[in-house]
Amino acid sequence: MHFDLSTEQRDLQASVRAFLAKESPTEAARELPETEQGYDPALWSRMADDLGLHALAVPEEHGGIGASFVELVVVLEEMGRQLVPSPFFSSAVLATRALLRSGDVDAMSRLLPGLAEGTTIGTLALTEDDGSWDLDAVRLAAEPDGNGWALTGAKAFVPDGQSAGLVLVVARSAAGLCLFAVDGDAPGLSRSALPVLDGTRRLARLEFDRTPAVLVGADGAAGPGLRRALEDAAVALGAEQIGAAQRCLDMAVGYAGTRVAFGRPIGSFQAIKHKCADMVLDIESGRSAVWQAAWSVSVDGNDVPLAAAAVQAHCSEAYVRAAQQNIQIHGGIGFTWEHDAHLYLKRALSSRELLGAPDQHLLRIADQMGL
Amino acid sequence: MHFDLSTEQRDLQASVRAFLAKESPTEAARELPETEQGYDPALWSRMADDLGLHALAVPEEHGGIGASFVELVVVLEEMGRQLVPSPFFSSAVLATRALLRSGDVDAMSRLLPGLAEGTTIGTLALTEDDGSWDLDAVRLAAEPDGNGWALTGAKAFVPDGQSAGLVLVVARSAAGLCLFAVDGDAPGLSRSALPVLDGTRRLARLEFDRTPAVLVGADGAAGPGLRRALEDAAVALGAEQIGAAQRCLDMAVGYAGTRVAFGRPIGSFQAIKHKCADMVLDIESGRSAVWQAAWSVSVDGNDVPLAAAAVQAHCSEAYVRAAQQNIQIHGGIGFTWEHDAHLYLKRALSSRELLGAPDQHLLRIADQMGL
Amino acid sequence: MDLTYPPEAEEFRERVQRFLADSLPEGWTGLGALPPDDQAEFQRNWRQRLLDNELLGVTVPAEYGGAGLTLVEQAVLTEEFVRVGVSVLPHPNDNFGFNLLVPTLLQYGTEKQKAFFLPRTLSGEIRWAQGYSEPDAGSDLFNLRTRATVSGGDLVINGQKIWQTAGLTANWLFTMVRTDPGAERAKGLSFVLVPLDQPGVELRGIRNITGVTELAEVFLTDAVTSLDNVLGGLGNGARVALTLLGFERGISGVANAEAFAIELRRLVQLAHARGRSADRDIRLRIAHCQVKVHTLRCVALRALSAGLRGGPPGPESSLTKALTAEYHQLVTELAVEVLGMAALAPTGPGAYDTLKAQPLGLDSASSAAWVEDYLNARSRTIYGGSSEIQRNTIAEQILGMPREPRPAAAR
Amino acid sequence: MDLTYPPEAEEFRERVQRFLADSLPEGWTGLGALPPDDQAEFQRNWRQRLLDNELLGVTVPAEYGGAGLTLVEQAVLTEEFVRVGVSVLPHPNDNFGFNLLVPTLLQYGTEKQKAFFLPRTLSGEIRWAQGYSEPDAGSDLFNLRTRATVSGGDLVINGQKIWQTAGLTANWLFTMVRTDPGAERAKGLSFVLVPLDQPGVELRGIRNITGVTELAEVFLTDAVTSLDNVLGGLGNGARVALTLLGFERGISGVANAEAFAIELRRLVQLAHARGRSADRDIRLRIAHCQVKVHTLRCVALRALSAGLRGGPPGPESSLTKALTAEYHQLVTELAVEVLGMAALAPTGPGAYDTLKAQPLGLDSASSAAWVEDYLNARSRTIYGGSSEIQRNTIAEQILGMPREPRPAAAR
Repeated sequence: MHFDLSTEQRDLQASVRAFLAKESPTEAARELPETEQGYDPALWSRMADDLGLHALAVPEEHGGIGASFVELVVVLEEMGRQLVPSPFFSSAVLATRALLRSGDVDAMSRLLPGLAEGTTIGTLALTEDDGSWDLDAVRLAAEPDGNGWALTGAKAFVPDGQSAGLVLVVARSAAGLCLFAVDGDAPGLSRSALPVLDGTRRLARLEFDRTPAVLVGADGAAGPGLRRALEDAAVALGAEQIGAAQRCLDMAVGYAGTRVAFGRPIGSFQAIKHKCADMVLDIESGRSAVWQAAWSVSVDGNDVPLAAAAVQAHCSEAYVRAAQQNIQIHGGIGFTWEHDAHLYLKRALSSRELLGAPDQHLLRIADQMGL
Repeated sequence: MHFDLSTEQRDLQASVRAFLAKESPTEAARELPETEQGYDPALWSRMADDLGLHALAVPEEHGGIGASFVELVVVLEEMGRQLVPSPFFSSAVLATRALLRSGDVDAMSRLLPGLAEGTTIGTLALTEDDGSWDLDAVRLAAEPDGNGWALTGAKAFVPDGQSAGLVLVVARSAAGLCLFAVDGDAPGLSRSALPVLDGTRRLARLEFDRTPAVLVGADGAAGPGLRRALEDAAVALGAEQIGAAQRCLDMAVGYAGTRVAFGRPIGSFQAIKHKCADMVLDIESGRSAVWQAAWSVSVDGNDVPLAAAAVQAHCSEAYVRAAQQNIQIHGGIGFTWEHDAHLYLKRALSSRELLGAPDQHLLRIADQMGL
Repeated sequence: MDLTYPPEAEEFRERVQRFLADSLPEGWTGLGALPPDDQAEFQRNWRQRLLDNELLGVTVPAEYGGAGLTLVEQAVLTEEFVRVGVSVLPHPNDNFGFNLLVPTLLQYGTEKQKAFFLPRTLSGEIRWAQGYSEPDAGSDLFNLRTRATVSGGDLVINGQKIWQTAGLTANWLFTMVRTDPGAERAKGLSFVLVPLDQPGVELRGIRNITGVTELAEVFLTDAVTSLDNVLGGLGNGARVALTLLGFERGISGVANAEAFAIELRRLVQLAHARGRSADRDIRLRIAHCQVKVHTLRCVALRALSAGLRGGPPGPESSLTKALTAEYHQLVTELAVEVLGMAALAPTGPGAYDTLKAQPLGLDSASSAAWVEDYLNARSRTIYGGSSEIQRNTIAEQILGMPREPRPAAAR
Repeated sequence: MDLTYPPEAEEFRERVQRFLADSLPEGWTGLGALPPDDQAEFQRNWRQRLLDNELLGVTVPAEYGGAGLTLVEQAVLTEEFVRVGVSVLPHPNDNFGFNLLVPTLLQYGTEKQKAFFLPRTLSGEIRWAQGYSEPDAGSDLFNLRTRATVSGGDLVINGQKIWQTAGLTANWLFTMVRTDPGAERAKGLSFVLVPLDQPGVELRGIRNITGVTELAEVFLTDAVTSLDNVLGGLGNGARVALTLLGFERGISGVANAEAFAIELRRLVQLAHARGRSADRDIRLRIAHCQVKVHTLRCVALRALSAGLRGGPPGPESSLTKALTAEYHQLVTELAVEVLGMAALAPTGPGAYDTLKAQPLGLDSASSAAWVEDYLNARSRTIYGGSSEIQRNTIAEQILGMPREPRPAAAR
């Protein structure tokens, strides 16, 4: 039993942290959203080429490094901390895990190497106009078309849907739920960027009009694999959230230690101190749960459905609370555009809804409890 | 516009407070529940004879004093503060208001004078074994029997049901919901005291076996009057709750001002101070809402359904929170049997459920909001 | 106990209702329903119409150009205006002028000050900003560094003020400065009125959390104001400022409650539209908001009633401030949750007001407005005395709990 | 990262499972299902059986009569016992002996102390109570008045200790006393073991919130203990006590999580029985409790894993303490709400344990147990360091936030 990062994982953590602090300062989270692409392609390539982050948790036979899911989670915590505006989550988590869990070895051989190298940006298009992450809510229609398939309908709120070269689309055929690979430039696919609250996470609306698509996995059998992929993603997102919440806490503690009011640093007042202690309770609980779930994913543990839902239910709220309290502790300055605090709050809101709001995860847990 | 107690109402408040502080010290709330009757009949008579409290809000034509509902609420706040173990709420509120709202002048003439004089203890038997305060949940059966009626079934959690001489029973006839007057000693009525969490509020289970009963109001038409009576009672109970919550706050502030830790009175620490400030926010909101609702009841305002439900939704939680925080602020001593704090907590729990838990009142408000 | 308005107030209500019926265009559904581009012009015209009909700043005495009405008539007017979705104070700086400075002027101003400032505040010639905070004095209100020295008949001011809402459209500042550098903290402060249109004053905009330049900071470098513009006398600034904070916190409660009720109806519509209105938890949470609005209205009415009987506002205003601020965070958080994913891609017209609930008429489906309201609500527990400071005030001034001990000198 | 138990621990688990299968009667459904009148006798016999099988206090080294097992084996044993609803520490005083004093003895005790106290704690001859608090020193742990003076080979103790859980069944007390009256606060304290069965000691019961005499206070009037019974040396009491508090807070996390999971299943049954299991708000709140229990288990496992690698427990134990205490308030409040009116007339068997979740087997319909659990849970955020103190510790010791300034002398 060793419930902690290994020495190698600590090294990975330290090197990613140092790299991102230098290469993706929080100004990037403020400036890149104003650009057309919304992320830094040069940084994207360096993350892939120099650090091999995209390939980390991809098996070696598909062009990856073959590290465990725990390593991926270590990286995501650092990305969350630094608020890196990047399609990394969409590509290296959503798309990559959807492929890995599809059971379609052919599709993996074809598509994973590009994702692992970072030459392809992938994403998963699941939610539609109602914003539901429930697989049962998927309506987009898939119909056989010659040797392949054609998709018709719309997806909304697709993370990085505008820039992805590979869109994995969840659709419904006569046989049931299916996963399809669609080229970002496919005919009959029109993509429009949505105005976003959180500029570090681009969203797009995708309209499909008899768009050619390649089936991944068996016709009508995508449900179980997608569910597992979404569980994996829930754990990875939890890591991002905890990293970001930790940064909020660090900012708050730092400010409270230097800001003086009534002749004392405000951090010496219990009202501030106890808020920060509450953040510690939230964050340490969350980090423990994320690590446990990541390990469980890495060994295909039975408790992943509970562990992943618990991670999202907990970390989503923990991060929102931390981001809100960080602003409160900073006072007026924390409410300004120039301060980073609001960037973390907006990301907290977008992360809370991504993959389903906490109540959706809680209801899933209630089902598991026999309620 | 004068949103405050009048000089006369302040005088009433002061005299009731002084009377109860002397005649019903909190030791009574500890000792009387151990007695068979559970209340002090001598005090009961003095409250009626010397102060006229039972008669206060009863119209003069029915043997009362004819003061407004606001005066009754002033008295109840003091009873809550002093935690008086007494069937006052059952008799002077539940039974009295049920009669007053029944529209049955005959029944009022017959029954109100005894309640107003305090020579009869009355109560309202509504809830059954499922504990629901919803009138639709009433199942107890009423059947015509000769010139009168006979009741068969059971009522549970009847406040002071054991000692009441007059039990107003909500039952269901072929025509619908009815109110009946039943003598406490009626044949076919067996009463058993229930073990109680809150010794200051006795509860009983009543079994009716073809028990003779006198119809109050018209057959099947009791619903609207009962709803109004329950709204009145909700406001009165809110006053009790606010009085008791205020006492919890007073105890906590008093203790925090004298208890020293780390070289300072603990009341100088923000953790304690802010808890007390939260109690003030709860209590002042609640008191304002209770007074507003009491005034609205007194003028038959249109907003009574909302105001009464809001009073219960708010004051129930406010009192429970105050009672809990009072224990927390007192530390170890607040957790002992010898300290009064737990008496207030147990009363807070029993008051929260009486007339329906907060969620029931909130759902009623949601209905009114068009939700 | 009598919660009805007096007959003369009800007569006034009828007059207001007639005025509204006469003044508003056919099919009017509230300022919130106007296209955003049309709102500014409507507000300019509306202010003029109010002025022309003696319905602006109604509590200003007649001798200073006002209507000379009472607090209760002001409350009636506010209720009626909020209900149909028009502004009582149409210009962004009117709030600071009429809700904060005017009552303070009436209480502490000299005859000359009142005669000069009141008519010009009414006409809009003078547009006020507040100047409580400094970069190193937010919650610690009296820890001021801005100094003023007497020079002939003038005060010469040096320092910096920050967090002026609507500062960029103001041309006068009411603020506190240290006029006696030897005195400790609250002593030696003076409350002064400073013209902003002078060489010694520089105003810079500050963008807020939504990216809107709604705030400003003021740099004072040998800025000058006449000694005649000291309110309440040299060295009495702390007393004047505390009174003013009391006015800020007490006066708008009833109107807030009315606006919150309108907002809540909008939330009910949103819940229906998002398919959440049958969820028991959402029903409970919205009803809980309704309870909060109801109790807030009761607290505010009680304060209004106390105000009618005279006397300056006391520490009770901390109650309204904390309740209002925290309620608005609660309800906007709930709205964002009801929006779900739709909150992440905001559409529709944005918020018109940044410091309060949006006016009647706003489309409930406008996710942009809900999201901005959520973000703007974060500041409500900070500005004008944070929720932590309000709780200190409640504990120490209402409950008489012991103050924080003075720290011993560092060792 | 590896969350599996090592193979030797899994072997031990099998041994424990065999032992349980052999030891428990046919149809055993947990201690909670035994008629209350039979529980005391069962526990006496059970303790003896554990002792006979070297399954009591398993981490006590073999040379002192224990099984000499590791922390991980203790965790495994605890998990298995909780799962089938039997006690790891059947006597009320065992908790204080084995969870608190034994680890402290092993770290600070002399050979002679260990040889004397460990076997007698195992046998039950010595039954421990803790003595942290005094009437004027609750949260302020080191503000002690109880004094001890050296007299020959003895310490003579005068003072009062309070809040001894199971104090009336104890015959030894571990406690802190002031042995150097000149030294300030934490200095000059010593950690001593005091026999209670002597003329200088008077024990009085204290009834708790449910009316049960579960607590005691101890009056020490020239009470005597040998100087040999000082742990860690004279004047080192504060260090010893802080270590011990760390043990208290860290060790039982995994077992607590397991017990909470059992309790939550009981709550699910209750929700079904009360017709609340389809209410979305109740479903959300119960699931929220499940998330809390899950995260608590993860935090505890991480602490256990750190403990396996050695080193005394640090301030992290404040996390477990606060999380556990506040969770148990949350879940018992929810249970009382689910009970509704039934909570007001409690029936069924009451609580067996006052400081933790009830053992497996308790009837979910027993409203008496739920209500007692709710009431007892009120004390969890008070004893052993209140939630406020835990947050101070977290902020100051984990985050390094500034301490409260020392108050200046009163003026």
